[in-house]
Amino acid sequence: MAVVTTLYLVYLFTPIVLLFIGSFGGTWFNTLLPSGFTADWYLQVASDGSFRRAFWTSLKVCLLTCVIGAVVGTPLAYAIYRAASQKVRAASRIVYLLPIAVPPLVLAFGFILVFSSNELPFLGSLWVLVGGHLVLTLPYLLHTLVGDMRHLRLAEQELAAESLGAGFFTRFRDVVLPSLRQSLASGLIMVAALSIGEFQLSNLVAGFLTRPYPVVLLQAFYGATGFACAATVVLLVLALAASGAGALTARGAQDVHGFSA
Amino acid sequence: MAVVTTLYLVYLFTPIVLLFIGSFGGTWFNTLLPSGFTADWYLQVASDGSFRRAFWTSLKVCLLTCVIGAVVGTPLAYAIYRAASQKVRAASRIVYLLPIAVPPLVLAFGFILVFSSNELPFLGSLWVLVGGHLVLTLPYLLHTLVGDMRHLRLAEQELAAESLGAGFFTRFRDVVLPSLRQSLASGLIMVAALSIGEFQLSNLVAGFLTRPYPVVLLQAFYGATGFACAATVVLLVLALAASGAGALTARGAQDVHGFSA
Amino acid sequence: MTTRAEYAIALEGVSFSYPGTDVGVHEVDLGIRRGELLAVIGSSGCGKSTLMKIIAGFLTPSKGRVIIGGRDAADIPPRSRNVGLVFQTYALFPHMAAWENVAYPLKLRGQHRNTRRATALKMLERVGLITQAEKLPSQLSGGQQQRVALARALVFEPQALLLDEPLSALDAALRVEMRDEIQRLQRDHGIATVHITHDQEEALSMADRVAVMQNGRIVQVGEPREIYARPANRDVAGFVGHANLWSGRITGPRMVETKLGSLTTEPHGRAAGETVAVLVRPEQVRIGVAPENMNSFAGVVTRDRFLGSFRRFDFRCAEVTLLGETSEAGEIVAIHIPPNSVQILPDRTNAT
Amino acid sequence: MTTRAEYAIALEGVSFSYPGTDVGVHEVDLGIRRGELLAVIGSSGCGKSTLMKIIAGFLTPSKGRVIIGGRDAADIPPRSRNVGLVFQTYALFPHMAAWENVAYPLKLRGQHRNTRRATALKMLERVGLITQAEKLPSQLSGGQQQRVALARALVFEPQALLLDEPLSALDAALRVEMRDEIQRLQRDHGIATVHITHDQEEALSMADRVAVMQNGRIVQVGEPREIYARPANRDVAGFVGHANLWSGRITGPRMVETKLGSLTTEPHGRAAGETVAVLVRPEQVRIGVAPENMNSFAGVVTRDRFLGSFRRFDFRCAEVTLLGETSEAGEIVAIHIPPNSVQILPDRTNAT
Repeated sequence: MAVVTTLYLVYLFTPIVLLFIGSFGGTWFNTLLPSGFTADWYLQVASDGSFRRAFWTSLKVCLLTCVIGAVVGTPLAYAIYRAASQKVRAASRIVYLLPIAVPPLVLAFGFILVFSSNELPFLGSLWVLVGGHLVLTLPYLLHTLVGDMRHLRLAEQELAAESLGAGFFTRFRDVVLPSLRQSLASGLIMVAALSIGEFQLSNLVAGFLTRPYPVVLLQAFYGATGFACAATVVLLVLALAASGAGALTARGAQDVHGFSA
Repeated sequence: MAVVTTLYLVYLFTPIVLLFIGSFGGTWFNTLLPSGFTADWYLQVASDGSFRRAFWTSLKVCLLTCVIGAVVGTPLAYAIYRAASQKVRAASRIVYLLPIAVPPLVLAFGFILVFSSNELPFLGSLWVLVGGHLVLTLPYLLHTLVGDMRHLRLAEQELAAESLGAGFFTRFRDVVLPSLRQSLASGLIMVAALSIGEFQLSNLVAGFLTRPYPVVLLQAFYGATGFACAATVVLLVLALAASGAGALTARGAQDVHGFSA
Repeated sequence: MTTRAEYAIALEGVSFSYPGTDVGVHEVDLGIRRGELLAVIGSSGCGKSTLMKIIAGFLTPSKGRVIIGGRDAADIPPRSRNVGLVFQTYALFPHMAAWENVAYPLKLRGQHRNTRRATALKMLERVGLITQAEKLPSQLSGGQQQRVALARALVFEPQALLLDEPLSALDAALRVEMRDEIQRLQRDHGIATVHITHDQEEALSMADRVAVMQNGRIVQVGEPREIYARPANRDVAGFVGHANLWSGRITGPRMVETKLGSLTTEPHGRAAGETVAVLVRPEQVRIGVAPENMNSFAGVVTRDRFLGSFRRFDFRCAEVTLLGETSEAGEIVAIHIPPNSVQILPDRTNAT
Repeated sequence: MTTRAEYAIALEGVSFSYPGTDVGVHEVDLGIRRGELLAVIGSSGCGKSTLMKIIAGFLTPSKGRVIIGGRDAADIPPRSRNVGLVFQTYALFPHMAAWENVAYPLKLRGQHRNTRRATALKMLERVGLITQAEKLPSQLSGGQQQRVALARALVFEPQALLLDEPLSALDAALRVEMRDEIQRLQRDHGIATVHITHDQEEALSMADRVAVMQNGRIVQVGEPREIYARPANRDVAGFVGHANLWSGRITGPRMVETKLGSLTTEPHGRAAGETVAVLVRPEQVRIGVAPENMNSFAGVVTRDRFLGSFRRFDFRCAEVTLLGETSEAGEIVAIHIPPNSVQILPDRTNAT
């Protein structure tokens, strides 16, 4: 077992380690490792106008996705959790399955169809981008929230609060929301990590001035290797920071109730 | 709550519905809906050589990913589950987090670096593609398997089997594997759905003759709308079929222990 | 008969069925007197938890009325019924410290933070948790969480207390300890309490009165001693306490025939030939042979359970195994049953 | 003294600590005789489950020897120890029908499918589940799963049976029923059995002998009656059965001073001034005043628990609350304690 695990981890991390090495390497052409050491590539990325714009676009989209996700996702998760009816449960299954069942490419093309029509000519705007990210990330947030609601036996807590004299909105404010603080935080940080790394949908629906970081990054792949490495490491660090924070925020029980890392 | 849910579902399904309509539509230019009805676009997709090749490539990659995933993933999941040490648990957390923390683009570029070197000049081969899909999908499979192992209290079953006289391999064959049949099936079908829809990594590491379906599909987007719609619907149906089967195979408790749909 | 005003809670002909099933409660009449602890017992699925949800207002009866404090509660939502609830899983708020949990109902009633903190602390002191006031529920043991839940359900001086299997998540020793604790709190507050449980021993030892439920109906209500000594039917006799229960046929004014043999009873006033159930409690089985061999049987002990202050034995004679209890040590070769210990009950559930 | 050959399982000076802690078992000597049911009781964390894992071979003792069937088991892996295990959660194989679960150990021993099916069915018949043979564990109730687990642990005729809290997942009524069932199977098979439990009543009522564990050590081994009547120390007395336990100081050859007052005892042979623990079992408390007022106290009943065949009451006199048991109804205004019911025990845990 230990051998398999080790081999797998090596297989996993070799590409990433190579990226790091490459981003600090002087020249690299048809050799296993580059030669020389330089921080020059990072400086070049930092001074490149389109990369800077893309960096800020990514952060903006990420933030908006998180805020709207929280506002839409929390009541939605609550509705799914409290729903007695089989229909709502079935609908929630569909929502959960979406990111797996529907390739982002399909969704992106659907978005193009909707937003390139005369009636809704918003293709290329930041909001379409945010809308797309929302659809792609919300299932993960919902899954985390609903899982934690079950785990916390929120329904019973609410019965207790009701018997103590709390009405619907009081309960939502005093019991539901505070109980979910932690899972909302961990879910949102996962949303952030996914949003920052998203490429497929963004690539198709973003306008020239609203291209997020990964889309611009793709073009770097056709230039100098060191530059591409450095630009990629920036993305990796961004995504890792978000999900690392997510891992720290997650409940101890997350292994049991889903991908709420 | 019902309003939010309904709006969200409408928002979710409008693009997909439009895709279907478009794929059967005659002409479609700057109007909300196309005019005419035709199955012509589907016939065109079916007779297009590069689409046919890509279709079979996708199926091949998907199948290989599933087979290798099962062979590598089952012992790996078992090792993670049985691991007493904190280190292995930490390593498993990293593996689970990977698909969220590391954008596929980053991984793809790492793969390019590894496999375009003189020592490992395999870029463009089917096996690199399979290897990439494996890295991207294995975390989901592992998560499903480890979650089910916990849920089934496999460790206790094994203690019982051991006390009844079963050695390690006997236990693995008689107790571990049969208990996991269902979760292996549902996990693999999820792997299949993800593999079929994968674009980012495939786009970068596939050779001209090993391009899987989504990569070829992207090029269709720049052609006739109806053709693109039909080609996209084919992908969607493929992915939906896989994940639909997965949902049917999943255990009743899957809502509790992860994305094992 | 108690008048309606003496009841803290009264149910009048209450019925409820879960949609599409026959499961629920049927035609329940039940009054909980002020200050009394009423236990509702029955096996799982008998409707006792449904009854609790109806009283708390979480379910609306399809027929009948729920009267709380003399008022028809039909239009009172759960949050205004002023009834304290304790759940099997405690349902504490995990993000609030123990004292905040207890103070929460007071907060809802608009009390100032300092006032409600003082009241909550006083309540925590009464349940022996004053030193744990700042801890979160997850930092408390099961028994301590239970005490916090009780404190929270009592602090706002509700009209009644509803306990839904409050002890079943605790282990044996703690369960017995918490029985006393709950009873003490209930007495101190003089609060009408409905205690739902499947554990008949718990009900007998704690309650002022016990209501036995079967298939959604209340089949007997009475003091523990009465339920135990004069069960309404065969099923109640079997459910409450240990019992020797046989089918019997009346053969004379003081005689009943069972598979154990012919038993002499007190005059029972039933017609010869009637089919009845015969009940003998194990502690009424006497050791040795009675004068004139009346109701005496020879046999052997096939199982002997030592229970500390007494032993409970299986005594096999002919084809029948009899359950007996005694505090005497030593071998047992014969037993007898005094005629006044042979009880004649209606066979099966067809009422008193 | 029993010789080693008479033991099905013997532990000789066995010690084990979990890495980096002091938790485990220390210097345990214990023999389980052929055909006997030995219960190991103690509160959670006392080491009783560790002991079971050592016997089963899942843990290797750091010191001492485990002898199974006269052989040192140090080199025998768990799968060859030939010991049947039953877990609290049953650990049935969910993908096998009840009969396949029971037949599994026979399959491992190379029996033909038809032979093992026949044996498994015979075994299921003995536990009353012949009609459920084809069902999966998930289709069985908790009690039925427990029976399948027992059948599976017995079917391969192991040298010993280890039961780890086998009843704690069942509810009160079923638990009592399963006690008898386990005892019956154990007797029928004449198999040496170690029964781990935290429930002292369960241990007393089922076991031939009881071993009491505290902090990883065995503090007393004996027949239930002996453990109950002559506990080795104050802690054992408190853990086994109900007890009135007070600190006392010897004031004369037949006198001990407690917070209840001065008590007359049988001659106890202890020096005046010695600090001791004084034990009075509740059922030894007599109602009313004794001649010459010996050990008699006036007071009031503050709590009265009806338990069917008897009642257990709290009796408050002066500053002390005394626990008593009686089967008599009626008011109690005074109690007395016969001198031979006042037991003097060593104070605290410092040995016998």
